[in-house]
Amino acid sequence: MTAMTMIEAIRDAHVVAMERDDRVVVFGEDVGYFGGVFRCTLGLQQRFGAHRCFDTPISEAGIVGAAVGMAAYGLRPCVEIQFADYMYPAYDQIVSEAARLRHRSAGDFTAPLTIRMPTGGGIFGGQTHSQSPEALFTHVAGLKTVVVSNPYDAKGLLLAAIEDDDPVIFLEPKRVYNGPFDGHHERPIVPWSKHPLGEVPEGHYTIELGTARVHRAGSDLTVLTYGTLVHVAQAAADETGIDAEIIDLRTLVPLDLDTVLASVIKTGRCLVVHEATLTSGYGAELSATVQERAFHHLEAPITRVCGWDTPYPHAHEWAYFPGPDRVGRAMQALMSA
Amino acid sequence: MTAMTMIEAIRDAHVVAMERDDRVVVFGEDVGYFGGVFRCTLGLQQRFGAHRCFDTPISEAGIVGAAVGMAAYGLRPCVEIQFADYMYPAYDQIVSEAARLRHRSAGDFTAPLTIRMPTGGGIFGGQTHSQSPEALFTHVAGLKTVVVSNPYDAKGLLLAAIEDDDPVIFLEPKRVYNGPFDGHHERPIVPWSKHPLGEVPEGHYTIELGTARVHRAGSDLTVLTYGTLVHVAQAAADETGIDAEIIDLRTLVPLDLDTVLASVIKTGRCLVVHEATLTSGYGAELSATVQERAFHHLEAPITRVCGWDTPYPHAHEWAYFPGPDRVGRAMQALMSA
Amino acid sequence: MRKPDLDEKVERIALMRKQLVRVLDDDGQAVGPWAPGLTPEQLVTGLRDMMLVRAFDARMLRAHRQGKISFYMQCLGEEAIACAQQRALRPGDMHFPTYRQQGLLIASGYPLVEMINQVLSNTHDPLKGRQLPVMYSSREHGFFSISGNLATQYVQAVGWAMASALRGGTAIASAWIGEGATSESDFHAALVFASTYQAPVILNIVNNHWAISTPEDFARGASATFADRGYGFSIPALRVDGNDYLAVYAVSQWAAQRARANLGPTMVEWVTLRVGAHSTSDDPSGYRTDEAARFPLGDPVDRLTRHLLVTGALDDARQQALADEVTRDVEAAFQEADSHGSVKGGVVISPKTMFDDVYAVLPRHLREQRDQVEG
Amino acid sequence: MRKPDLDEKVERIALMRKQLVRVLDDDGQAVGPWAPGLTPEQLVTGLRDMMLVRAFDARMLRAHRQGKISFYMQCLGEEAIACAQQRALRPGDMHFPTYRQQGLLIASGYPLVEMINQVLSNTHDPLKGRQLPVMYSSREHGFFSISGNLATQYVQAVGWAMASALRGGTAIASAWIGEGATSESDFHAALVFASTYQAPVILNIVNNHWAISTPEDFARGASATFADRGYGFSIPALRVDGNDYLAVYAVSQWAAQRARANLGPTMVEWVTLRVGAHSTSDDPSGYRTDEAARFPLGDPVDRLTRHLLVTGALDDARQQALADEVTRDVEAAFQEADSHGSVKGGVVISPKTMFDDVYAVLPRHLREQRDQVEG
Ligand SMILES: Cc1ncc(C[n+]2csc(CCOP(=O)(O)OP(=O)(O)O)c2C)c(N)n1
Ligand SMILES: Cc1ncc(C[n+]2csc(CCOP(=O)(O)OP(=O)(O)O)c2C)c(N)n1
Ligand SMILES: [Mg+2]
Ligand SMILES: [Mg+2]
Repeated sequence: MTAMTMIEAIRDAHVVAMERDDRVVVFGEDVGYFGGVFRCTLGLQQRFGAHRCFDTPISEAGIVGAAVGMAAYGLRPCVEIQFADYMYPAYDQIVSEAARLRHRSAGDFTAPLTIRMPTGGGIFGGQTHSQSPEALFTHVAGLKTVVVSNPYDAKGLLLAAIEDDDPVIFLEPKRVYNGPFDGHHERPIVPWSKHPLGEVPEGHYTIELGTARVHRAGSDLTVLTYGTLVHVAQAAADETGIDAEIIDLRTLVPLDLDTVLASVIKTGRCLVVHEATLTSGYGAELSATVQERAFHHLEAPITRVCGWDTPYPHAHEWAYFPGPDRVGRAMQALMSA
Repeated sequence: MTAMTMIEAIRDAHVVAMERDDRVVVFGEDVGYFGGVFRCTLGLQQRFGAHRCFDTPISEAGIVGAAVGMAAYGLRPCVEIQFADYMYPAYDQIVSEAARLRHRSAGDFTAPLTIRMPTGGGIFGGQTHSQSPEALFTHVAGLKTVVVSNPYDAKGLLLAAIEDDDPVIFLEPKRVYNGPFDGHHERPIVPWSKHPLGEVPEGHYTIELGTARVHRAGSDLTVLTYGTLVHVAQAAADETGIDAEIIDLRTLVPLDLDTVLASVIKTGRCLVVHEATLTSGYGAELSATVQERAFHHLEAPITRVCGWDTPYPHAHEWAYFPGPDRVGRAMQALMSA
Repeated sequence: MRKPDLDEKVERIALMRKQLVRVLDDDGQAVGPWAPGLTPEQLVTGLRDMMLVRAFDARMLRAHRQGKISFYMQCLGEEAIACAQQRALRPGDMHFPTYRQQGLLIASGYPLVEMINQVLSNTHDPLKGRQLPVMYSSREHGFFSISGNLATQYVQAVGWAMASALRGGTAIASAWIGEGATSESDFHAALVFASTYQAPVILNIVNNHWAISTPEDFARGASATFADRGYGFSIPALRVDGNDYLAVYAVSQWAAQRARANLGPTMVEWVTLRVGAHSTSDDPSGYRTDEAARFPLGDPVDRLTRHLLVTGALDDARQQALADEVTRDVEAAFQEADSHGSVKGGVVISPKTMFDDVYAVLPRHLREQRDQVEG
Repeated sequence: MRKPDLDEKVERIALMRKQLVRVLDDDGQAVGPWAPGLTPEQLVTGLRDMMLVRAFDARMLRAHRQGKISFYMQCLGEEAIACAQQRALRPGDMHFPTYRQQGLLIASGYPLVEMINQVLSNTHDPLKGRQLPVMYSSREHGFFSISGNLATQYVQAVGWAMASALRGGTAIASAWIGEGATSESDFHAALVFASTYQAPVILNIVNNHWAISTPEDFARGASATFADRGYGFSIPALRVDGNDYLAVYAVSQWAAQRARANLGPTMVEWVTLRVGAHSTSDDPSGYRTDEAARFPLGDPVDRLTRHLLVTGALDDARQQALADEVTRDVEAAFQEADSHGSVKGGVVISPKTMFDDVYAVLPRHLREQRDQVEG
């Protein structure tokens, strides 16, 4: 075990994957020589050569399109989109191509590729460095969608994603790259080295896609969340004294429905929390699904605490971000509903 | 009043809009000389000239990108994407540009444009001529999303969309272009000329965006739906004898929540029906919202009947399409839940 | 027109993008430095490939008129391009085609009956009824799964070629696009990547002068040719008579040799004409008059036939035998495929199979959905 | 280098895309047919514009070091391009800039204090705190709202120009892009539309040799120049010394005249160097050595100063006065803006305003959300 930031854990996953399987290639904008603007691929080009890790022109469509072709050839590309906000030019290649290739060719061609991208706000990045577009992927059959919240999971899930035979969207909330940010932006950041989930095993291990993690056991209510908001929910629970069971979904599609339902049936109350825009966010799917399957166990309406239906504003970042106060108030409201 | 198909009604709306306002320009692939592959713009170039209605290169990004620039100049572009399945190359321009321009410039620049596209299956079009991507728009703040189900609404809503100061996504389920298709694909198609909603007023009228239409009043349960599925739901109600209140939402964002909630509170049961893929479809948002606001009025879980989470298959079109049998069975199940 | 060395500087090849590479002259003779020197047998094989494609298309159109299939796309008049390039490349190379390159599959020896199974969406359809007719896929025959979304395959081909190069392979990729679809964004991504990484790929542009109802001008803009696009990236670009089997063969071979010799991408604009409608859903009478009759490049099948007759490689009897043979082959394949049902006839494989292959392993939510489907 | 007629055939302009248009020679003299013949006052104004931009950037970087702002992007070394083009175009024309064209706004006389209000996201920010610093917008000053998504503005500019032409207007559009972002798909869409509709637009490519850590080679590929891209669409394309105020002015004027005379689009590759870091979030020491010192094109401010000194339009005293003046102007503007608060200092407008302008009229769901926000 070594204490690692999430950036180091992601880098380490790359190293392990590239050493085990020479079909793994890594590329993206500023990913090669420099090692990525968030330094997640630092040293890979120097270690594995420019034919395994390289820079690309600024063309997200080209990055994913070329990766689809490489994957069809038999490689296992793991590519980086510099910010999730810049994935839109690649959306056609993701939705119409990577997601559908196996199905439309009846297994004749497949697209085992991983598309990593930093998501979420909290760094004063404004509307084009803060988005959480997970719902735009969960609606697309054929994609798996992963959101990580800590170094331990990040390494195990990234290795699982690269080894997976399907295209995996791998979302990295950049606000937790360096520590378990709990939404208290006014306080100094706690580094991962002070957190148990910052302890990362050396070498190879995977976390099965489609398995959630009970981040905090509890009996009052269930919080369904992922990414940065896992830590925010924990702060809200601690601060309100509400005994919340916090489930870190980790994989949104496929969803670990057993873990979700077991918890909601136990607590009878369910709060859904994410940073993305509320309307048609992934929280809507969670709410609809839980309601369909646990209706008679619900003691109160399922509540969503999400980003507002506006672009992510630069100056009003903390009014937009669903922080521990808002989440805590929602917990209290849910307990008295 | 004149009996019109939905194609004729859409064409008529273009004529009225272009006559009233010379800032309205119409373009897209095969839209000019030929009048569109579904003939919705037939005759416009001949009538208004090639500077008002013209063909474009095959570039959806170019079509929408140029339209954003034209709208910023002060025009009112109304553009056609040949099939909704081909909107992905334009998605960045829609999401990052059209939707955000007013907000990011604090009203300095705006993008009043309408983006029309045929949606939905039922014509054996396979996976790239059958999609219903509405949820990919409803998640995006700044867009309005309209889905039409009949000629009368189509004309009034298209005129409202073109006159609207915000970007409007205007979805036209192609299966109801020529008649109120109720999912009984084995029966001959009923033409719009035999349906009251095929009666279209001459000249100018608008239907306010954000207003739903009670397609069929009823007291047993509420069906929330739009587009082709309005007619399918009606068939299912007729055939099961269940007194369903069928709400044709018409505008998904902004949603006519008053009409929706009044109905669900009245009936206590809610069925959500759409053709798009279930997971993270717009039905999830409807279910989550209704559940949040009418929880204590619900006598049974809200049920969704939607397209499966697969690409739209060519040969198994009718096993995929949520037809009157599936909808009817869901109604019956909901009544006995 | 002159034939440049494989490694000739792109600037020296520049002007060729405005001219037209041609081998078969008006008298049916093979002339000039591009004449590929094919044997008479190879040429007869080429002719047979094209005749088979034409007979296949004709039979499918008949099936459409008979109501046996809902949709079809023919390549009438464009047969030489795909047929000759297939023969000029090697097994192991991968084509990334559009819906108008059935010639690639047929000239590769892919079974006609499999193609028709796909077109009928019957119980033997290799794509299990999932795709619109003509959207074939065959890895084994070097034919990448066709997408309904234009141009996406162009950059994928470049990626595939990069992968081959990265792995030290000798296989090359061949990307296909219609002139209309060159306006799409992925065309640009492909050129950027091909130019930057010097990928071993042939960048084919089939200029058949029409994109549904839209003349080629809308995609070409002010340029004189589509080959100009390649030149803007210093990708050697030729413009070739696409109705001349020998020219197509020679230029494809030259481009493939360049790719295999690590000399990078080559762009080729194949000049031809879409003689028929865009698809069976299209009626061109609304936007064009009958140009086919006066098209200067002639009919590729006639032109190769003439060459073979003139050079004595073919006589009337052999020609008739070939014609009978391809008709027979197509008909036999059609009868066999037809016996496996069709979507029009309501005989398809179980709808439960639509849930397969969405993922490598069926996840829970799809299992639950599948359980709700009968059959 | 020769100056072609406005309507000269693109083929005849072709080779100029490989050369470099230049006016200021090494001795500070304006030479050749491109010399724009500006008056001494115009030249001093141009120098002052550039000095103001430079002083502005320097002050903002200082504010960043002081912790007053979270982010900034300078254009050090590239000042001539935006400043000269702004002066060469007319009010009513519309620029579609990137984040590195602050020179356009400053040379247009847009108030510095408004710019700083935006950078501070304070209570007077014209963009109401919604955008990252430097993402200005001013319709009135012909400056289109900057997007964080690269290249989207390029095709929008073409659309705006098409609209102007359709309406019979005389205003033209000017599209801006960095050389790295030319790889993006929207660059292609812009060229296709500009070429097909012959839109009255200037297609600027600012080749400052770097895209964050990536050298220009990755975007350029095998081409000799970025101007080659335009030539692939038969769009006249020039390559110009972007650090030469006179050359920038002359070529911008020429391109604008072509557009206004309905002669269509012009592409210009401006050759320059990004002297500083990509942004305040970037540290170039990880990927490049200090090139600024040995960059052959020199410093645009120095070069114009030298010209003015050599020609006697400026003396040392006037130069010093200008320097004092711009520093004073910037400082005054900064003090004024700073008095209106900043996001770093926690003084911004009401967060409830974030719900405005999502739509023209606030819809119900946003009203409800707004009611949940304090402040
Ligand atoms: C992204 C996308 N946009 C639009 C279409 C609709 N469409 C199908 S074929 C076609 C014309 C293509 O013309 P061209 O590229 O010249 O090929 P050809 O049909 O002539 O072989 C169009 C517009 C599509 N399939 N995909
Ligand atoms: C679509 C998109 N992809 C990636 C980025 C991230 N990004 C911002 S600036 C930049 C480099 C741009 O380089 P260039 O176009 O040369 O402009 P310069 O910074 O040199 O002025 C990148 C990759 C972005 N903003 N948008
Ligand atoms: Mg064509
Ligand atoms: Mg640059």
